[in-house]
Amino acid sequence: MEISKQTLSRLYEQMLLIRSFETASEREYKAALIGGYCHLSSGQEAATVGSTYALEADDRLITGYRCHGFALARGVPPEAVMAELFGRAGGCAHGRGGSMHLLDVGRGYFGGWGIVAGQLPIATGLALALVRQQRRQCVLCELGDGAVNMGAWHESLNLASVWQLPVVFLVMNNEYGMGTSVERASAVTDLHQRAAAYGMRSERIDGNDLPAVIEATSDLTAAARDDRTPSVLELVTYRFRGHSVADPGLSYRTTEEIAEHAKHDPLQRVRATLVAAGVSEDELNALAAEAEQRVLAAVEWARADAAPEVSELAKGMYAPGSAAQFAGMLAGAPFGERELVFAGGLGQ
Amino acid sequence: MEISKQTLSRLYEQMLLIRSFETASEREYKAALIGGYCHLSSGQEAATVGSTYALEADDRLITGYRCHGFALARGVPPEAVMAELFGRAGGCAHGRGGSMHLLDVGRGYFGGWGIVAGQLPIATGLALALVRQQRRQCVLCELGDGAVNMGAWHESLNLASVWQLPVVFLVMNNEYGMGTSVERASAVTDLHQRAAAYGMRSERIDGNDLPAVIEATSDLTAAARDDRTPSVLELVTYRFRGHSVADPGLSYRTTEEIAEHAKHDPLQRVRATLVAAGVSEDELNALAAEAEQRVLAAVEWARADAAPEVSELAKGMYAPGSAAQFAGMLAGAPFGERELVFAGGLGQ
Amino acid sequence: MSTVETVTNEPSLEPQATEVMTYREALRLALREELQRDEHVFIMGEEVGVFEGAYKVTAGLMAEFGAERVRDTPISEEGFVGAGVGAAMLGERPVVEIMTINFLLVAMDQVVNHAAKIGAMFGGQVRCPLVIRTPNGAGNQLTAQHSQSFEGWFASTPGLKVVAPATPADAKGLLKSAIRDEDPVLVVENLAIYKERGEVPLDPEFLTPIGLANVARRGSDITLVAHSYATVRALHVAERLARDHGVDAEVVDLRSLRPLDVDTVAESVAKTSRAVCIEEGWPSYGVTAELAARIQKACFDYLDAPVERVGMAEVPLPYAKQLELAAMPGEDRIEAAVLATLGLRA
Amino acid sequence: MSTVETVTNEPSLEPQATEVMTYREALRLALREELQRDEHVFIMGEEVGVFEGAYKVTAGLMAEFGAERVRDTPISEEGFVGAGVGAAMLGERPVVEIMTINFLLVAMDQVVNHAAKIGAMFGGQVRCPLVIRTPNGAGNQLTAQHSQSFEGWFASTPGLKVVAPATPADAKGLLKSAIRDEDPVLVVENLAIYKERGEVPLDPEFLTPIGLANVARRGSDITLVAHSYATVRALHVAERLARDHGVDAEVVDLRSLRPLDVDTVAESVAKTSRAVCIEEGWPSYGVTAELAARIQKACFDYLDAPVERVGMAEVPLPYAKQLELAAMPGEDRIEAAVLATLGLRA
Ligand SMILES: Cc1ncc(C[n+]2csc(CCOP(=O)(O)OP(=O)(O)O)c2C)c(N)n1
Ligand SMILES: Cc1ncc(C[n+]2csc(CCOP(=O)(O)OP(=O)(O)O)c2C)c(N)n1
Ligand SMILES: [Mg+2]
Ligand SMILES: [Mg+2]
Repeated sequence: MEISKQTLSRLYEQMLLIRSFETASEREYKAALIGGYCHLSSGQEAATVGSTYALEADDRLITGYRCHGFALARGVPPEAVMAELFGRAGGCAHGRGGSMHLLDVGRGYFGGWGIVAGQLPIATGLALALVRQQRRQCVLCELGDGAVNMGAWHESLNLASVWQLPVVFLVMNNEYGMGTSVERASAVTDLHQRAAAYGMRSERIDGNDLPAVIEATSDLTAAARDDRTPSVLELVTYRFRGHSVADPGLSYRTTEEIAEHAKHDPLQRVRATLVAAGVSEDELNALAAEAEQRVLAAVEWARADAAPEVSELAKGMYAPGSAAQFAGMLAGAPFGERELVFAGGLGQ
Repeated sequence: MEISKQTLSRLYEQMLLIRSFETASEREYKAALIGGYCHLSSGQEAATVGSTYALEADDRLITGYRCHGFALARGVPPEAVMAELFGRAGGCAHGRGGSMHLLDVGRGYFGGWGIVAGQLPIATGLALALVRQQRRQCVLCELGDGAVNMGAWHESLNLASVWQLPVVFLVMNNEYGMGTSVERASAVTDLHQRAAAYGMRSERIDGNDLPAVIEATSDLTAAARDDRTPSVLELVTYRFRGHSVADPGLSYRTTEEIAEHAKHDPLQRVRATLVAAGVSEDELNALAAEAEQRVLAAVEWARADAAPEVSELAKGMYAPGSAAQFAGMLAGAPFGERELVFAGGLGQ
Repeated sequence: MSTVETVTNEPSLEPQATEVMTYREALRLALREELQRDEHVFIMGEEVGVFEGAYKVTAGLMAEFGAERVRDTPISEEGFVGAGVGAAMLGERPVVEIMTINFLLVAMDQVVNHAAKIGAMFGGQVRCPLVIRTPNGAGNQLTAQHSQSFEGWFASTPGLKVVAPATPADAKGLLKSAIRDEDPVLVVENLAIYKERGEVPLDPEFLTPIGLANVARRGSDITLVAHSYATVRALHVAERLARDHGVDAEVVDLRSLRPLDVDTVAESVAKTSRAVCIEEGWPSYGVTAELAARIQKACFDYLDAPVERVGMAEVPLPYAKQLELAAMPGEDRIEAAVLATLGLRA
Repeated sequence: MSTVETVTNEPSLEPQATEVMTYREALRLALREELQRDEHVFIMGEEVGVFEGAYKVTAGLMAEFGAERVRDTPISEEGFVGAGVGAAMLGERPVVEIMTINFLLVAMDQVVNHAAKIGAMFGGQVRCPLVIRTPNGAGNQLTAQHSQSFEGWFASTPGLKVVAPATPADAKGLLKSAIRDEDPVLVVENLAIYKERGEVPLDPEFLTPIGLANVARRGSDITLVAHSYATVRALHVAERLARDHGVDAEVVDLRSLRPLDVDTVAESVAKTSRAVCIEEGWPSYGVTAELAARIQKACFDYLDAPVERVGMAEVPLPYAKQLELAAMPGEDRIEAAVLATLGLRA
């Protein structure tokens, strides 16, 4: 696919932003400013940015827990993402979700989810709602190579196919689910082939080839929008870091393997293309520096942002109109309802 | 496959027995001597008898809830099956299981199960145990065409393939899961093709063709035993009665459709083969009368058999050695432990 | 008396008009009214359309509203409950039928780890107005895998709401409230009540509020607390107690398990000083455990006897009829518990 | 002090010999001893082999026993829990690891509708000696989908047994008892206790009996009832109470939730006349509900105050550290509940 220099340059900026963001996340996690599980996507930038680029503004995106990159690619400000990782009130999930549960409904991003494959049935439901509402839009649903072995994969793909739902299942095949390689987990290792069991269109491509990712995603999302054709797109990529920041990522793969993959760093590939297209090294270095600045600013913003109020512990749990329903729980109610649902939680 | 006249005749007897048994079950259900759900397999006799015939004595069989036929084909005495349907102490599950939960461990029949596809993961576990115990045996796991859309199907087939487990998944495709036709439920209607998603061997054949069923099952069970090759065998058949006795079976299919299928009644087909092989109509009629007598005797036996003692309500729930573990539950314990686990339940 | 199928929602209806119908018909009426009222409402589940529902609750609705609004699904509870979650997040109002509560176990993760989390986990930025309807209960020799009552598990999950109507009127009123609620609501129906009859308001705006228990029978000697079919049993037992023992029992029908209306329960027990809690499921770690815990706390100074509990015998339900009967929380067992709590003999 | 890896099962071992090790090491020791003792024992789960366990409980075991006995699985909890059920039915002794209890929801049907039913549903003709090990708990900002404690649901299921060790010694003793038990047993571990240290008997025949609570601290003023990590909290609070308020609290560590040793709890409360029940999960319809219900029944004439409960705030657990801390049943909240139950002020 022919991608203009301008576009390529803009996507390169996004990739740089993600790489810098992940590097900063790891640093801040180790400094204990970020907690919980923290799954980085360094190495997967081309797949992330390219697939998200193919979406229209009103398309919906839903992902698993390795989602910083997708949120950033979808345009969520790095401040809002970093603030979420810091557990701040200004985080894109108001400090409730953390690294795994980013969200930006306004940008059509329906969340990061933490149960492997749990987002797949939900994705079919989003697609079903689009159909019911007669919108010409589609859903892009990210999942990992490990997730394809969950029952939810099977039920969701069958439903999407039987009902002809506009959803593209994007398998980020980074070769491992935690420490388990695809060969040890899946009977058929060309994962996209499983789509045939549902008569579903599918493709497998090099996920580190940015133009190829854009082209394939554009094709499949267009088919979803125009003909309600669901599909599977397998992007073969690699994660440079461990499964999460807590995992050194070395017990199940060799340093040689990682080094070999680092040679094909998707950032370097795009950079080479831009150089070939006449962009100067200086300009490119400036972009990298800018991305880093952007992330540093986001870290500063997050650091300065307020912590959520403890009085709002139950914020959002039930819809505001629910307070009356809980009136009867006062007598003898343990901590939960009495102090939380009433003292501020529901009202906000 | 060449089946001897003797064998064919014996299998025909089994098919007659099953048909008579199901007819009697329906009658006794309507007379309120059988309760609960009662799923008949009339029309599926060739598939049932042929696949079970291909098993060796030490192979293991596990099925869903439509299991009268499989129990009988595996040699469970009709008395024990009918007594189970009558909820008698002499039933093959001691009156605890009823129609859906027949069992005969001695004959390698590991149960009738009622949650759609719930038996599939268990089947892989039986096969895994065979492997761990270095037995050259296999597991035959029956399921319906509706069951192939459950997540458990996917997880089980992938596991069986990744671990090379000796299990044959026998899909009884009787065209409907309750009132839902295969076309409305499954994106790919040649269900066996889904096996390809796991690199698994598979076949689809006419399940009403007794010799073909025996041949295919023999091939696949042999591959399972000898090479630990798991597989899927889809037997296309039809159920003449409703989903269960409570369902007239007419709201989702026409009487014409049923009549058309009745023309290809597997019993008639085998009978025709036997006639062609020189067996006289009189002999065949005698076999049918015998089967009916056999079932009538089973009904009488079941009717006369004792009801389980209420004092043994909790029989088998926990292993006999467990009584001491429950000693502390006496004080303040509700009905459950105090009256049941102790008063007879555990000891038996 | 006309059947429910003939009900029309003409504005001329008296707001007080009622009709005697079954619990099943009341549920159908609620579904029909809500399908008519709001085009975002749709039904999804196994056999809800062509087959007209395994228990016929949705009979006639596909014919009336079409296969898009009354949507048959493959056997894939996890898949279509999750599809309900996703559709609800985009503003639809899915009403998912699970054939019986036993099958909700395969969809547990979508209900508890997903639907229940959406409000809080994303800081209130997106809601999940999903309804799941499903019957609990036993009594038809359906055996161990098909005779369970898991509603307490869902009631223990913050983020969910759980209602369990015991009468046709509440079946209509609570299902309608659930469909209009902004949060995920589990509506627990019951196999044995489907055929029970009662007066049902015909007003399409008739709603039973979520979170409000109902004093189904006034009395002064003892309080019976129950939900779902156990309420029906409790009311029968109350009549027997009045007739045979001169005991005047109050019956509180919880109607809602989360939120739980402890106030109404406590007020009753403060008056009667004695309570027996009844449920269809196993009492250990069950609904009646929570009730006893709340009552002993709220009414500590009023109780003249420990709170008693009656439920299913703690066994996987056996098939044989006598065994099943012995295991179920029948009226004799309830009556015996009441008399014991009152210090009377049977 | 040697590490657990150096322990050998030589017959020369003093039966009384103990060693200080972590809860995690004690579990590993139990697994190792049982793998050595019985060739039918095998381990199965995600990342238990090459990765050495998400929480490193199985570290070193694949190297020692091979990939057949310490078997990595695809991410398919329903599939491999079910495989454990089937293998157990044929006489194997599978020990299935579920990475955390949150993921057991996708395998719920295999545990509750299958494993739990086998004994009774087939009249005792086949058994299912399956062990499922999994940690519950919160406290590491793992957020709403990863911070839960569902053990009460399993404890409410007839046919299952549920144990929840709070100390390294019981971690060893209960896991070994579970593996040797003929019935399906859920062993609830806890993320926060994995690193706690304690004396562990080295005798390979050391077993903690299932169904027996332990009085972890003797006291006379009030009884704290807990299991799993809540026991650790309760013991800390008991020390604070003694130091700061002169209150002498007894702590009963349940160890087993099904069977539940009500006798030991009741005996303690009959002595102290007051009880506070503590759990890591949500109290509504939770473990402490059952405890309060049992205690009020068993000790009605002894109680000087209502049984109090402390648990997780009833919200899907939020990520931000202060919110998480506020939600958890911390020592301050437990202490406050104890003082209130005693009629004292903090
Ligand atoms: C149902 C479930 N089981 C287990 C886990 C624990 N877990 C979290 S991520 C993960 C690996 C997933 O691998 P993959 O799908 O390849 O995604 P990746 O991490 O490579 O992006 C596992 C096992 C979980 N979150 N949910
Ligand atoms: C998980 C689950 N969902 C729903 C049901 C209710 N149910 C029982 S049988 C059945 C249809 C199964 O059809 P199929 O697999 O084709 O088997 P058949 O009845 O045709 O033999 C359904 C939906 C169930 N038992 N388990
Ligand atoms: Mg991966
Ligand atoms: Mg079928």
